[in-house]
Amino acid sequence: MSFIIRRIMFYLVAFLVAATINFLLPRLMPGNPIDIMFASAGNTMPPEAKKALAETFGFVERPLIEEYFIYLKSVFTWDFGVSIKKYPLSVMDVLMQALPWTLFLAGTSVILAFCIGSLLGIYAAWKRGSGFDSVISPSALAVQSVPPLVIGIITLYVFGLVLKLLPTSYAYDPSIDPGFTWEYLSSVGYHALMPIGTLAFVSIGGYLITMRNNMIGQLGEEHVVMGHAKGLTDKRVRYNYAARNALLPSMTAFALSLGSVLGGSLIIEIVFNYPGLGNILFQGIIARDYPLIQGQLIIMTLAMLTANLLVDFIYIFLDPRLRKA
Amino acid sequence: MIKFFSIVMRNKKATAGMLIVLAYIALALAAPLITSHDPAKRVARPHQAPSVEHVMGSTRMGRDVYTQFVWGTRTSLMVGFSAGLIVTVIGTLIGVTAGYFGGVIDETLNFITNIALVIPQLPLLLVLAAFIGKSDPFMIAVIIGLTSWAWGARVTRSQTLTLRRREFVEASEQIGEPSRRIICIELIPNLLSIIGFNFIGSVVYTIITQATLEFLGLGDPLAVSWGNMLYNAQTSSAITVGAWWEMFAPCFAIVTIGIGLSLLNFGVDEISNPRLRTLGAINKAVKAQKKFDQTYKSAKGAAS
Amino acid sequence: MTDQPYLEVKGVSKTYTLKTIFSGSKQVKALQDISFKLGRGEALALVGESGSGKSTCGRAIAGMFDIDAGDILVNGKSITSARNSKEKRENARKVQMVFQDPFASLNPTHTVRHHLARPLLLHKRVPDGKSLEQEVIRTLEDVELDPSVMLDKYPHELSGGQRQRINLARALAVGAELIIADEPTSMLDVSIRRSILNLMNRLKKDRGITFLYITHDLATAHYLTENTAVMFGGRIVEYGPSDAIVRDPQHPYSQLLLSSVPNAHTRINADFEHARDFSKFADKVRKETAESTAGLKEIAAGRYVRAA
Amino acid sequence: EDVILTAVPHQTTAFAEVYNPFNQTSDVRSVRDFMFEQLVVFNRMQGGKPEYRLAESFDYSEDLTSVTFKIRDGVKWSDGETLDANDVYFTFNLIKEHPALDTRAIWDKLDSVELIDDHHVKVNYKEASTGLIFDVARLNTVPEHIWADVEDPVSFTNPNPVGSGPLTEIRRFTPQEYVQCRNPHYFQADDLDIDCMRFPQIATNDQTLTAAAKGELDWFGSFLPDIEKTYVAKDPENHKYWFPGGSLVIFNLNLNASEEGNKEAFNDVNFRRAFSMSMDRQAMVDIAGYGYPTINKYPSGLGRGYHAWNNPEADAQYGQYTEYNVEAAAALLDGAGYKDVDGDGFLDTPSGKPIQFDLIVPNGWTDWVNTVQLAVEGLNEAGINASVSTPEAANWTQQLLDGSYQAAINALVVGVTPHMAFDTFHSSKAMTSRFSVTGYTNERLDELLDGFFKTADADEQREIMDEIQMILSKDMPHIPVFNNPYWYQYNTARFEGFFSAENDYAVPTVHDGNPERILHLLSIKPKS
Amino acid sequence: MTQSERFLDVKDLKVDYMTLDGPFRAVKGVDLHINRGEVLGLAGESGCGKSTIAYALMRLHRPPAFIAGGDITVDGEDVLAFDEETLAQWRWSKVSLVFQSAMNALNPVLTIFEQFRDVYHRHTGKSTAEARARAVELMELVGIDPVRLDDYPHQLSGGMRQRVVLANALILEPQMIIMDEPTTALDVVVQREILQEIAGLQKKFGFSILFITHDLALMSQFADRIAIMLQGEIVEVNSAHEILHNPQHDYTKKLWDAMPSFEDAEGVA
Ligand SMILES: Nc1ncnc2c1ncn2[C@@H]1O[C@H](COP(=O)(O)OP(=O)(O)OP(=O)(O)O)[C@@H](O)[C@H]1O
Ligand SMILES: Nc1ncnc2c1ncn2[C@@H]1O[C@H](COP(=O)(O)OP(=O)(O)OP(=O)(O)O)[C@@H](O)[C@H]1O
Ligand SMILES: [Mg+2]
Ligand SMILES: [Mg+2]
Repeated sequence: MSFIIRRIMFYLVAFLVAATINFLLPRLMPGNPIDIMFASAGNTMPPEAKKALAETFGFVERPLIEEYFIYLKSVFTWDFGVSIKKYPLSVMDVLMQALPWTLFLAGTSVILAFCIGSLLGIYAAWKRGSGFDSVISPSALAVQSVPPLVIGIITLYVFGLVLKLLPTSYAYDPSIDPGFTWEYLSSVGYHALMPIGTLAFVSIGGYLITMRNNMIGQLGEEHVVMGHAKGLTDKRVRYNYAARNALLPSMTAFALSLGSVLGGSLIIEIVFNYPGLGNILFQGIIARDYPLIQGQLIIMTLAMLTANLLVDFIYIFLDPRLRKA
Repeated sequence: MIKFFSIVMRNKKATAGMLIVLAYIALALAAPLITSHDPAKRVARPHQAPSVEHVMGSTRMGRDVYTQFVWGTRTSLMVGFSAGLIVTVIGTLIGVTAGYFGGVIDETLNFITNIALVIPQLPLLLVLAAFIGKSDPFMIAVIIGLTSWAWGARVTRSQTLTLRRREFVEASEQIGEPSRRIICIELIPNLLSIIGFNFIGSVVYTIITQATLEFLGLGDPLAVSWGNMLYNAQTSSAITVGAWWEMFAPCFAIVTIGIGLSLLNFGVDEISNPRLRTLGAINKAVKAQKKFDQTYKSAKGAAS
Repeated sequence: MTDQPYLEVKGVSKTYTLKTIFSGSKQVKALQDISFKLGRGEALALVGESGSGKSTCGRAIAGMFDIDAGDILVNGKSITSARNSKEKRENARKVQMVFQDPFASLNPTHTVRHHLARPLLLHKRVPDGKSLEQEVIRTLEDVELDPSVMLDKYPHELSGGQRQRINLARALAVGAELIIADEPTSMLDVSIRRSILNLMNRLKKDRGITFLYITHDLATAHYLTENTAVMFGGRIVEYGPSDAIVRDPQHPYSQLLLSSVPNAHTRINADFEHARDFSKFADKVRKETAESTAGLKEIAAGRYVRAA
Repeated sequence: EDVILTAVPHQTTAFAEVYNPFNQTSDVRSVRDFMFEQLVVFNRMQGGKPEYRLAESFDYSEDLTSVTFKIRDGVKWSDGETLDANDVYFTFNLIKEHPALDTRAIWDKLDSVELIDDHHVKVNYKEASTGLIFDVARLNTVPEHIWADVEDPVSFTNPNPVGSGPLTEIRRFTPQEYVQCRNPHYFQADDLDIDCMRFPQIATNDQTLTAAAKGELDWFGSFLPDIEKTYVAKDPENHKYWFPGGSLVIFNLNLNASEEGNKEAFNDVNFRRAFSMSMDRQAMVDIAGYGYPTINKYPSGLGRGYHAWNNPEADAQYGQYTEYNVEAAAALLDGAGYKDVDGDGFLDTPSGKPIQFDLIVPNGWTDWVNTVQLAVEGLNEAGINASVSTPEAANWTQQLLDGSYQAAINALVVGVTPHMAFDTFHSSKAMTSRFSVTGYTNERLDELLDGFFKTADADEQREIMDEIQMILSKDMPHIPVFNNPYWYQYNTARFEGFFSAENDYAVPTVHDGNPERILHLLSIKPKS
Repeated sequence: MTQSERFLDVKDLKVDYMTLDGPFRAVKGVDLHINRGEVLGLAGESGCGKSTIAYALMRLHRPPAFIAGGDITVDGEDVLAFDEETLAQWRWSKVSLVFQSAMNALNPVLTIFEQFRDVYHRHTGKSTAEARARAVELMELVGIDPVRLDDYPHQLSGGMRQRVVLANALILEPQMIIMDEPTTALDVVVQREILQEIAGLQKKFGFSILFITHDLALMSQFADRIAIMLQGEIVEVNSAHEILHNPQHDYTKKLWDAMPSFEDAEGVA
């Protein structure tokens, strides 16, 4: 079996397994979504109406296996049913509304973090042992071990509430109509500044450290010394000889975090009231919106798998050794 | 143990990290001795600023922040270390087994690991924590432990694979050592730094994640923990009403323990990874070379 | 040669399948129909170009993987015939491997004592703890190391030569009767190579240990072994008494190999054209040897050559 | 220049367009009342005074088994069509056909609806009631000429809403904000001084506070910590709030508790009284509730909002049991034979069984969790072995409903009269909803509760209510602690005419579920 | 021998490695010279400091190594006095280096041609087409089909890679090539092929070679003069013939002794 076929098999099975876990999770846990829906509202909804509603949401008593197949079918037809929280909107509608924001927010910040972190890492390794290195590397580490939550709260407080420099909420100024106008786009950028900054900030450290360590490894390699011996400029040796090779392991981390992008910004979205998937998921969890949670986990898993696929291809692209056996 | 400390002391970062971690461990152990209040009881007026009586002030509910901070250390360390232990044990077991036996066992375990890696972690944790309901700190530790081993397993596996190709493993097989012994006696000691790395990393991750879950209100609100301190500070809008100390204490705690553990890890990595080990020497050598170049040039300049 | 050879390799083949990214799989024929015999207390050298399957052959005999075809008999018994784990262990005991890299073959986290005590314990060659200690000391003395300073040292505290001696000692501790030495000196400093070779030679002569000596170096092969097999591309191209092969190689590849061994007394030919010619010639020999499928032919008593 | 009022009736992470007034979960919470009006609003602050909306009046039949609504003349839908009794009739039948739309389950108690003529609809009850009208009149009438063609009214999103309320036109809609503007054909246009309402998306209390402190919100209701400091102080002239008492917070002791000792204790009125006396209600209000709730020391749980109904006799006889007094509680228990038999430091029942229970409170309902913690402090002090347990809200509901809980904090929805809250003790209601889970029944009480709406005579009702209060005060089947606040804050920088403690005309909240908010909207005027 | 004939002149070179316990002197004051067109062999056992010298000559030593003293003169120029840019320009155009293992000396992610081109660009500034022409010329010179230029290193065999490195070292026609165990990883047949190639090229272009190996036999086949190194010091320098036939230092004798030759045979006839 060739590598590609094996990988594809892996992705398929992984997807199925994830989908199955997804299916079982809510069913194994206590709590009925319809009850939750009205529990906090203090609403006096009678059992009849609840039952009628339950049927609308597809909560019909059926044998588990039958339900499983219906579920599988829905997964493969991209029909996750109706959201409970956002009824009567379909899960897909709800998710698609939030998806672009999360992609934008988390995607931008991951890419930013990766670029900045890697560049700093390359430089720290190049100047290893120097003042720059011995300040930046432990700091990177420190930043990496601070929860995004704390940084989020602090930035929100400092820049949003005390200095009042940046908006503390929304993806854009609500009074502006979305469209391809400068006003709208700049507002989107302005509102994304703080969440993106925070998200990028917390993950720079990881990339920096990985890159630095890989790079230090590479710098000891003979082809790098040969690059120097050939009289190439430092820049060329640094990037084309050392960093290019050191990048490979970092790429894995990068692609994997691209994969977890859809869930990774959850905390930040909540803190900054950003209308992304994470926020939706959290609300969904609180409201026991099973269809929504399931749809979302599936999409996240899929993103993760796609990212893995991406890693495979990036590797093949960046490392000629893998192109042919 | 003594050896470990002496290794750690060789590296400034590791030493700093070690000191922080030890300080927290001491705090956790001495909690009953160094606090005089009940962390879960009202002992002051709401939102009292730090004073002699309440060195870190009081919470909105009138609890002593300092006492909560100290007792929270217990919870956080307990959660962190137990989850770290679970993660490390599972990860090491799976990683070593897969790496050592290879073949179908490896394919199977590796497959499971890869699946565990692609299932989004934080969301899964959130869902589990929410669904399990009353998620006291220990429960959270178990959930995190059971869902976060994959990364460690993968790293351990790849390291085992490298080790497995080392001839001393083959030599042990040759003399007829049983697999169990090869794994425990020959392989594991060589994996200690990776295992340690995995353990400390998991502890940091767990402490952060637990705090996050609790902050989101998915923990047990009765537990005295840093995450709940954050949560309570958040629900009482402590910062907005000017009671910064209620928010500051847990933030400070989480950040410093995180930094402490990471520094320790970083330092241990520098020590155990030969490529990183010599960084101090490198810096000195660079300086020495610069000095030589200068004297050389000035000597030549003077000569010509 | 005694009547019953200690080791008999009969038509052994091994093919590795490499998995590739895009296309299907690729097959490497590491061993093709290898046969030879080796008497007790004798030594056989496996020489040949890099990648010709020497190590694979050694590992096959050490039972480190299953062969695709053929049979390997140790002391007249097939190594695959073991029915239970006890027999298997007994088989494994008799054949031990000493690896090329003396550092990598010792566990950096354990002392010399551990490395020697384990095999002794495993094969129950000691009745109690005290005699274990004595046995460990004896083994160390066998390889000419001073037990009083060696026992509690870690591998990184030893020199390359000392490490390689420990490796040999371990094989002895197990009770090996056949030692497969895969380039045991190639990682050692030149000045200590000789002493390891001498040690092996003594073990062979005094203890009757059988050696399969895998090497690049024809001179050391000649020094240590009675017989030499020249390998190319997974096959034996020539087999016979070491001396005869060194003095009068028959197969073109053997000739090429021998003519390439650096000789301090002849200056290298610095003629550019000559270099090109040699290269062309070497390519030709390699190509022809690779393409040929002929079997071994006995051309003199105990001398076999494959038709070119 | 339009007059735009900014309000936050609901916290959400994103708006999605749903203008179906029967939808209970939509994030667009300005559909009911503002887009679709009700027949009659009963003003709770005015003792249930009817405020006629789409109906101009209603009349009971002699035997109180049917009521006839006269629909206001000249009301038009926002598309210019006439609204008349046909639409009302249509709507009643619509929710009959689709029980999922009948969110107040009125068709359980209705027999039929008759269309008398274009202006009259007659609703026939299954049995006599003067209370059912509170639910029936809340019907949000929808236009027949539109809804008759809707295939599935349950999942209908009503994308182009045609309504009867003051604000029917959606001028702008984004997930982060929408603006709902004037109905060109509004029947009460003269009283409406607001052109549009703007609804910004806000997800948390914190964000509400941020926006409110900046003065961006005119009418909202949210828990704001230390409101004087965080909100009022930002603009003391204009930033104001008023927290009238709302739903009744109580402790439920399960009279059918599975643990023998607990059951014995809970069924002993002395124990319940001691429990009540261990409640530091003031601390609960001040600390757990930031001073916002209204303390409830009525032994019957009546609450200050219904003080007009109060029976002073009940206070005089049983008032002592709602005073915080741990020593008295301990003494009471001691006198009733509660002793620490097993030496665990806590009291056991007179028959020697251990008392030990968790007070369950939904996780995340912070003020309640804190309340329960305070309750436990008092109980422990009185020698009662109680502790806190915080299951998920769903689990909490579940435990209440299946009776597996021992003791719980709970809240009772209050209605136009105190009857609604007290009616949870009606034996027919036992264990049917999470509000009626104590397991206490009393035949006399049933009679009284039934009789209350069988009469339209105020004096008679008053008498009934007096006796109800006496029974509940004496037996104390639940332990009231405070009334949750109605969350209501406002900003007078741009508008005036807000309801307030001085101008307490009606329940002032902007939240969906408060029918009186229409009255409030009509009274708000831009500042001149 | 006149001064001008000396292409490379090293005086009292000291190279230290900084360790955590302070500096460790790996090269302890070495004096060495190579004449124009001469092959100097440097032999000695593993760890005696051969590579350290090789790197130091081109100032390629990297921390923790540092030059602690001495003089290096190449073609009359003081190498230790160069500034960074001059040094970079000087490297490869005057002196190039063939590494211990060609396997690792080529950048795995660049094609063979790209590795020719970047050095050619850097030093001559000439166009890609010219670089191509030069690369083709060199590939032919070392006997590899120029179509392999667009391959990646891993697609070539070990011997081919070693030749590519050699070709690379020749690209700027340097006057000296330092070869640090250029054939250690190869089998004897390939080793001989490469060595003859080098010898041929050296004869053709007349550059000097510093040839490092621990194989004395190999060295005496090829070097004009041989220096024997022991623990950071040069213990004996002499013509190849003298070293072979008349070794002076004990250590040199021991080295010869350590190599069994065919004459040593004790095997059974
Ligand atoms: N585990 C393996 N998987 C796939 N191919 C292998 C494996 N081991 C060896 N080979 C291949 O089998 C062939 C013979 O390898 P072997 O190691 O036996 O050669 P060798 O003669 O010992 O070479 P050297 O002198 O370099 O040690 C080579 O082409 C090698 O690439
Ligand atoms: N990075 C380093 N840090 C400390 N010491 C080093 C370092 N690199 C080399 N050394 C020491 O410097 C000495 C000389 O090393 P060098 O690599 O020059 O030896 P060599 O003669 O080239 O050996 P080989 O034949 O194995 O290549 C050795 O003793 C070695 O231990
Ligand atoms: Mg080999
Ligand atoms: Mg070297």
